[in-house]
Amino acid sequence: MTHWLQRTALAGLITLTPLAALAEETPAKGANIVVTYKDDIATLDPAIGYDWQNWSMIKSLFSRLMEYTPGTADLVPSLAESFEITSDGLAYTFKLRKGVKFSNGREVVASDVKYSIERAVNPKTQGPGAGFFGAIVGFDDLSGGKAEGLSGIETPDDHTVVFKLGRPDATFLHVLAINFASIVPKEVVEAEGQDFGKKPVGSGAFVLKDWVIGQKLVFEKNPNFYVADTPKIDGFTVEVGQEPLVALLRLQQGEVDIAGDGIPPSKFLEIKNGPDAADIIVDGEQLQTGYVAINTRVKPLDDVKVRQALNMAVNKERITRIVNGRATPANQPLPPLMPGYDKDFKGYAYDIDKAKALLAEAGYPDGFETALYASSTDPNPRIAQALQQDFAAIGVKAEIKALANANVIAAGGTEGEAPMIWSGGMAWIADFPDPSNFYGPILGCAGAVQGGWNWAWYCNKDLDARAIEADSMSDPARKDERAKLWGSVFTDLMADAPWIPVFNERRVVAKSKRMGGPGNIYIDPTRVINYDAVYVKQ
Amino acid sequence: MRIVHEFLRRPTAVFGLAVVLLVLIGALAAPLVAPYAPDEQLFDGLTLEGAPIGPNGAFLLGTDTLGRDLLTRLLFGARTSLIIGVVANGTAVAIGLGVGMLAGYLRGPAGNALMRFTDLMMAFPALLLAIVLAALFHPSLWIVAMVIAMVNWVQVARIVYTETRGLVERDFILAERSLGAGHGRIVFRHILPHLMPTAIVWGTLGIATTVLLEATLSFLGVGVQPPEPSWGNIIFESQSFFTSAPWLVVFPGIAILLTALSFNLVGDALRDILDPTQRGRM
Amino acid sequence: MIELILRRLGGALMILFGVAAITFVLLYALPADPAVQLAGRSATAQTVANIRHELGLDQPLIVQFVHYLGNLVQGDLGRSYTQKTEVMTLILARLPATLILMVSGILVEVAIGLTLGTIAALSRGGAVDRLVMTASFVGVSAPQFVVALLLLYVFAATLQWFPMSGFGTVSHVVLPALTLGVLGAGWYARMVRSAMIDVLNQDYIRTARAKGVAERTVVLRHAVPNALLPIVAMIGIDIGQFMGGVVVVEAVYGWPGIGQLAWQAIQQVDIPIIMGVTLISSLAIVVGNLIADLVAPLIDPRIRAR
Amino acid sequence: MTDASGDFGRTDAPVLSVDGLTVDALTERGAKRVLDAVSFDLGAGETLCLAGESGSGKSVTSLSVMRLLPRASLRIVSGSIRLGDRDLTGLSERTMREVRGRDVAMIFQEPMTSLNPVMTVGKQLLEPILIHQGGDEASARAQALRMLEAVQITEPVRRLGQYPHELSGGMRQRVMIAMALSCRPKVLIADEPTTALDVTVQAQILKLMRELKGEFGTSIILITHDMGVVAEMADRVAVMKDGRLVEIGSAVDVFERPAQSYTRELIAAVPRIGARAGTDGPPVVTAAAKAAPAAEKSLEPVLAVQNLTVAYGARAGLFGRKAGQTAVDGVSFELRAGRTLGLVGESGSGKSTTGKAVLGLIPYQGYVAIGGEELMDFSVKAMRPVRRLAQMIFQDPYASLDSRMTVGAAIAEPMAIHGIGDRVDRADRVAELLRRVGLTPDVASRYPHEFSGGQRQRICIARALSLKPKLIVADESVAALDVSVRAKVLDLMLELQETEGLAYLFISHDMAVIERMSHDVAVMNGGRIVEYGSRRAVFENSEQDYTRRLIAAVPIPDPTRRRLAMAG
Repeated sequence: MTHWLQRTALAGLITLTPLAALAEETPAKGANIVVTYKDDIATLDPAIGYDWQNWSMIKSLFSRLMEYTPGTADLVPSLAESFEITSDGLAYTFKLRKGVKFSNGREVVASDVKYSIERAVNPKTQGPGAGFFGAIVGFDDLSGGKAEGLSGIETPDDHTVVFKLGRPDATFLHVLAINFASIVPKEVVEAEGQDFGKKPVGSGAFVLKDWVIGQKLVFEKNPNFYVADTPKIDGFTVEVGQEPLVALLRLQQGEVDIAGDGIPPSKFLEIKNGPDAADIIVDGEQLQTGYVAINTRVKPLDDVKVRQALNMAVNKERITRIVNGRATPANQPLPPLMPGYDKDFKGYAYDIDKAKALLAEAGYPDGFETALYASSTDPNPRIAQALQQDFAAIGVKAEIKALANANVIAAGGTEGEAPMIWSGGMAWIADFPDPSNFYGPILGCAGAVQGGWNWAWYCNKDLDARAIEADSMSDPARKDERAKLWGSVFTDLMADAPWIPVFNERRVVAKSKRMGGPGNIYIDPTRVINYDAVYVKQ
Repeated sequence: MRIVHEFLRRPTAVFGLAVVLLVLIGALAAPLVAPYAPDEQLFDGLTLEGAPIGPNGAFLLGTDTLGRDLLTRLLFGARTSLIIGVVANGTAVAIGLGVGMLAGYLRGPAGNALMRFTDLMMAFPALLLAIVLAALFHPSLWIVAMVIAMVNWVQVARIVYTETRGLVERDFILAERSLGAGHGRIVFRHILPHLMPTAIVWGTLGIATTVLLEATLSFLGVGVQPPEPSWGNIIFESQSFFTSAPWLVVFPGIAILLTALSFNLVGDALRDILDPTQRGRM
Repeated sequence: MIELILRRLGGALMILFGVAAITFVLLYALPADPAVQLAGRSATAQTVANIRHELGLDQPLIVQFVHYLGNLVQGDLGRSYTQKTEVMTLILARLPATLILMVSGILVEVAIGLTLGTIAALSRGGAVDRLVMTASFVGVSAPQFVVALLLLYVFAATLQWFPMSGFGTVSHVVLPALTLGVLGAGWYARMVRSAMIDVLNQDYIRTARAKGVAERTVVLRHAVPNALLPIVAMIGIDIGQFMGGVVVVEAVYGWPGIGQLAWQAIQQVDIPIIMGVTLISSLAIVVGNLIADLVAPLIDPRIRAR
Repeated sequence: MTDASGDFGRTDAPVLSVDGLTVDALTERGAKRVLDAVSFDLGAGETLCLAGESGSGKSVTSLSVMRLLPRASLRIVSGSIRLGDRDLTGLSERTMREVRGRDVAMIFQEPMTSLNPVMTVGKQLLEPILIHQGGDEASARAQALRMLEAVQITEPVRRLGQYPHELSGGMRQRVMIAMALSCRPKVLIADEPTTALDVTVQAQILKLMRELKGEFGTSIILITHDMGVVAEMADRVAVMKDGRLVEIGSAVDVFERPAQSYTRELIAAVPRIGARAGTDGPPVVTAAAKAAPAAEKSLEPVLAVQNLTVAYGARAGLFGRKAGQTAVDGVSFELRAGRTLGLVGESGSGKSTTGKAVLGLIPYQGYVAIGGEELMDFSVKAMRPVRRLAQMIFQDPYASLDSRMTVGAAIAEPMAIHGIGDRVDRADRVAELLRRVGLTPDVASRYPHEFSGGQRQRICIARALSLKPKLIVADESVAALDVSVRAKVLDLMLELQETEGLAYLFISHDMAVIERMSHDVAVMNGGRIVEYGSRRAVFENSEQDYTRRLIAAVPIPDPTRRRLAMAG
């Protein structure tokens, strides 16, 4: 048996070398910062939390076997000291770091890893992330209620965990880095039951000190965190119920350090053109694509020519203007930062005449009536109206249905219900930086089911086969080959035009002037805000 | 004639009526007088950075965040407000009149059951109920109107109930009964005409409440849906702009205020003139 | 008296049951399946089905309702779908803020309304009366969200007299309470005016004047206590109006009360929270009316006798 | 008018002197005179009665003296009101306040509403004492107590802590008097002080006022429409009509030698108790009936009532069934065609309830038969044939007409309900009925508010007659009318009885009216009939103390026969 062995004693990475350009900045000691959000923080239970507010907080409360280098999409071992993968890609063996303790003082051992993953999969947990672990042997039994645990996870000793997979999964290391794979202490979870999400206990960089419901959450540094010099602040307070606009005004007055909801459209230009812009604004790309899903099973959208015509009808430049230029027009599902993105792909150019011609060819010279669903939170209704006007230019009358997210999601997951959906507000931000995460649930056949997220109800068996092939290339050496294969899946599917990729939204965060560090720790591609890495300038 | 005369003697009522007529004409003539199409996203309606443009020669009241002419949208929004005001409130008054009159006339277990039901509806926080209802059914103009009617009839029912109870106790109803008049005759020939002033007054005053409620629902995003313009959803779409583009909040806000105020003034004057219990007072 | 209270309590319970039943039927007629949203975008159909099962959403409606009522009797409002926390905990945590807001709002409107209404009644038919009455209509006709935004813009953003948002100090409550109170003050002014006019026309006021009682004493000692009765009844009803206004005001001012909670829950279709907030609001209304019923005899000895 | 004021010789200077008092009402169409140059003097210790029908200006006069006219609508334009050497019309509000309650005090018609319902009796009594005499609360309290004793209230100490609603009407009026006299005013103005009270209570209050007048040396201006009260109380009488004082003089002079025809009519119209003594039945008014006295037409009663019981407020409560109050308790009587049964009693005696019950307008227990048919159930349909036989006339004619219906439609309404005749027939019948009750047919298109009270009651009678009923229940049908109008309506009713052979169940609290109208009388008290017999027997040889007291309490419009004075 030949083992492909990867020893990763990447001490350098774990101690987080500051980027050279900012080397002269020294983090101030003992700093506490204030972060604001409009909505309540839902839960801090890592098996359940799945929105962009609590995502980064959970990241910082818990540790996982794998982690990303701050500000990048580079995977590194974290709670694991090292790991081995068999050449067939079906078994992963992790050696745990010794002496890591939960905030209640108990050491983290291998059985905690097994328990945590099983808990994420167990239907009783009602966790949304169960599906990520589908490759592990025994998954179907556990999620179907036929077993209590995952037979594919073994713990030969307290510091060794072995995962057995039923099929090769090139994304498995990413899966172990997402929140759902966070390690939780069994005894605390069982004691707290469903309240664990309000009283979380983990082994991450921070500890939750206090939670005043509807007002604030207080996080404090974990003094025993196993990564040296991390975190760089003594704590942070998350204030909720803050209107973005108000938060921003307070930020300008120095009362707030990070406005979590970003900069509201109305304030954006004022701040961008203001004198403090460079100090306050962090603007960067994220793994996001805003698209219109065109339901391939609803007449007349089932005609590929119609879908192509709609693609050509959208004036993406104008829509990016409506969001004040905080996005880049897109032509394919994958965002530019994602491995596999095809720079040379041109997609459908804005061409009304050609769109009309295609419509006529399809038998709709005078257009038709249809509906466009969208989230009811700003700016999505406005974008939907811009799209509506674009469609109207080629004779397609789309009625706008701006609904609460839940209702849009429900409509999208019901066959034949929503002809078109603008994804904004529920947009696809990658769980982890791998193209496969952009395919299965939202474009693959598996997602085109009742309650699924493939709102285009697009199912192409050939592409599905190629996707499986690509995901089986778990050998890191074939990384580039795999990316290329994935890229072709996405560009090829554009021939069927199940989506109108509209733009890749950039994330714009406002931070107070005293906050230091590179921009990408405020718009971390895997964390949103990387609380472990941010610091206050001295 | 007396009504017209007394009405015209009140400056506030005349002012109210004038504004109501103005809004009505604006709404009816919107396609003729509006400078642009209501949902036309004008290319020069946004700055190059995508910001709305303040009031100027081309756009008298400025543009909104999609580059549409605000004046045009306000004019078309008046249609929404008036349609909802009249339809929703009309329905509410009709339901309230029916339930209140029936409960007040029947009394006994049936009347009690009806009033317990209105009590129940009273115990719902009205706006919250409207929000829930509007969020449940995909909101559209008519759904919003019906939601508002569902919420607003209760008040009318209570007032009509009290009044009917009073009427039933009055001697002339007793006289009718002693003459052998049937229920239908008493209710429709004798009670209903006496409730008409109340119905007219609420038909007017209620429009003010309805316009406000519609605006509030739209402001919360569960009312009339874009691109259909409504004064509430114009503010909803641009509320975060109120520091950088205050005209987007101020002008629709004034429109709502003036319209609601005017219906209130007209309704109040009508109440003074029509309500016999108030008549003796001054 | 005790019988009256018991009867009122019984009625209140019936009303709450009705509210629970109606809300339940409404909410479960919802087109949105909360399980789908909870399961998130990467979920498999199996995960969705599991979540549905765990939430009990796959049971018949009536079973769910009976179950819900059973829990309700024990003070259990269920758990939030999204926050996984007991709804009771969430509401209790936010209730004080809403109560503070409501009490200050009621104080504002009663204070303004009582003063203006009395002044208008005393100068009845005169210029002051007409001015006050027109002003009260402006107050009544002003959309709360516009008033809120304008107050925020003028007094917080521009003049910076008050904080823009938040909770904790007295200065935080000023603008939200004003916003809530302005609308009510208009109604109160009108109510107080007509009640005062009614009372001032009563024989006993003439009696007092015939005794040589000074006008100030006539108004304050003889008229106001009698005019207060309809006002007390109105405060009870008012709580219902307030529960609605609270949603708007809390949204604009970032006030951490149950209005905000309800609004978030509605957007996330978090049914247990919506149910809980609706029930609590109805409870507040019912209790408000109950208090009004119980306070009335303190003011009016005639009711005490009954 | 000037000669009317000063010709009555008096020895001492008047306490109050009103001269040329003129008051305008401010209406939308300009000023309207409501009081026109009224002049009179009030001597020390004198009782001056201001008499007159509604709208004559009595109350405006008294409010002018108090300077309590509603400022926005009524204004004194000229004249003076001299109290001693001060002209009240020229005083500032502040000075006037000192006069009110101390020099001039006032009591009002409605003792129910004239006391502040949310203040204790004691507090209200203390108020004028503290305002005008100062001193501490204890001494004021002592004085208040003395005043309550003076007005002969039982348990005066307890009363101080009670609220007005806990007292009876008579007690409240005593409290009012105590309050008014507490500062020993020179003048007491009593505006219809006994109108709202039962006749026996009225007698007590009038007696009290007479006694206190002497004790406190107060002059009284008594305002009343009741000539009986005038005769009982007045030293001098001033008769008012349409805002003018038409006659003033000593009580005996005015009653025995009225100078004005109006005064004569007024006195003549007052039914006097005992006027029908020695006769059976009411006077005959039509020529035909005079010629041929009515024979007993039938022995079959039009209305037979046995053991009628009505309970109010009974309902199933949370804590078991609650017994209601019994308003009518086991009442039995019968009434034959062409005859009148007078149902008399004080307020709360159950007489009105009885009237409504016999027409099936409220639920009852017991036996009621109209035209020999027992009323079995109360459904509209089952009752309809009975409705044709029996009709009702109410106390307030305005309230019993639908204000939104023309009087023609109102009179035609019963025919429409019972499907009698077509449009033209009904119009003819309406015209005939209007003529029958003394109105012209052209008024059919007008609305009730365009008529006077008497005319409205005629319209109600016309409506009741439209179905040619056998029985009419008249519930206080003339109580709301002025005396002169009242007499005419009563005459109309008598006339109709003679020509149509109607049977009346005539319900009234007014013994004199009952005496005039009835063949038989049933006296009710506490829901029971305490005495039942022919009018003559009941009025002349009553077996019951209660009835005798009722009769004795009725003031007689003849100053020479002041029984109250004798009683006092």
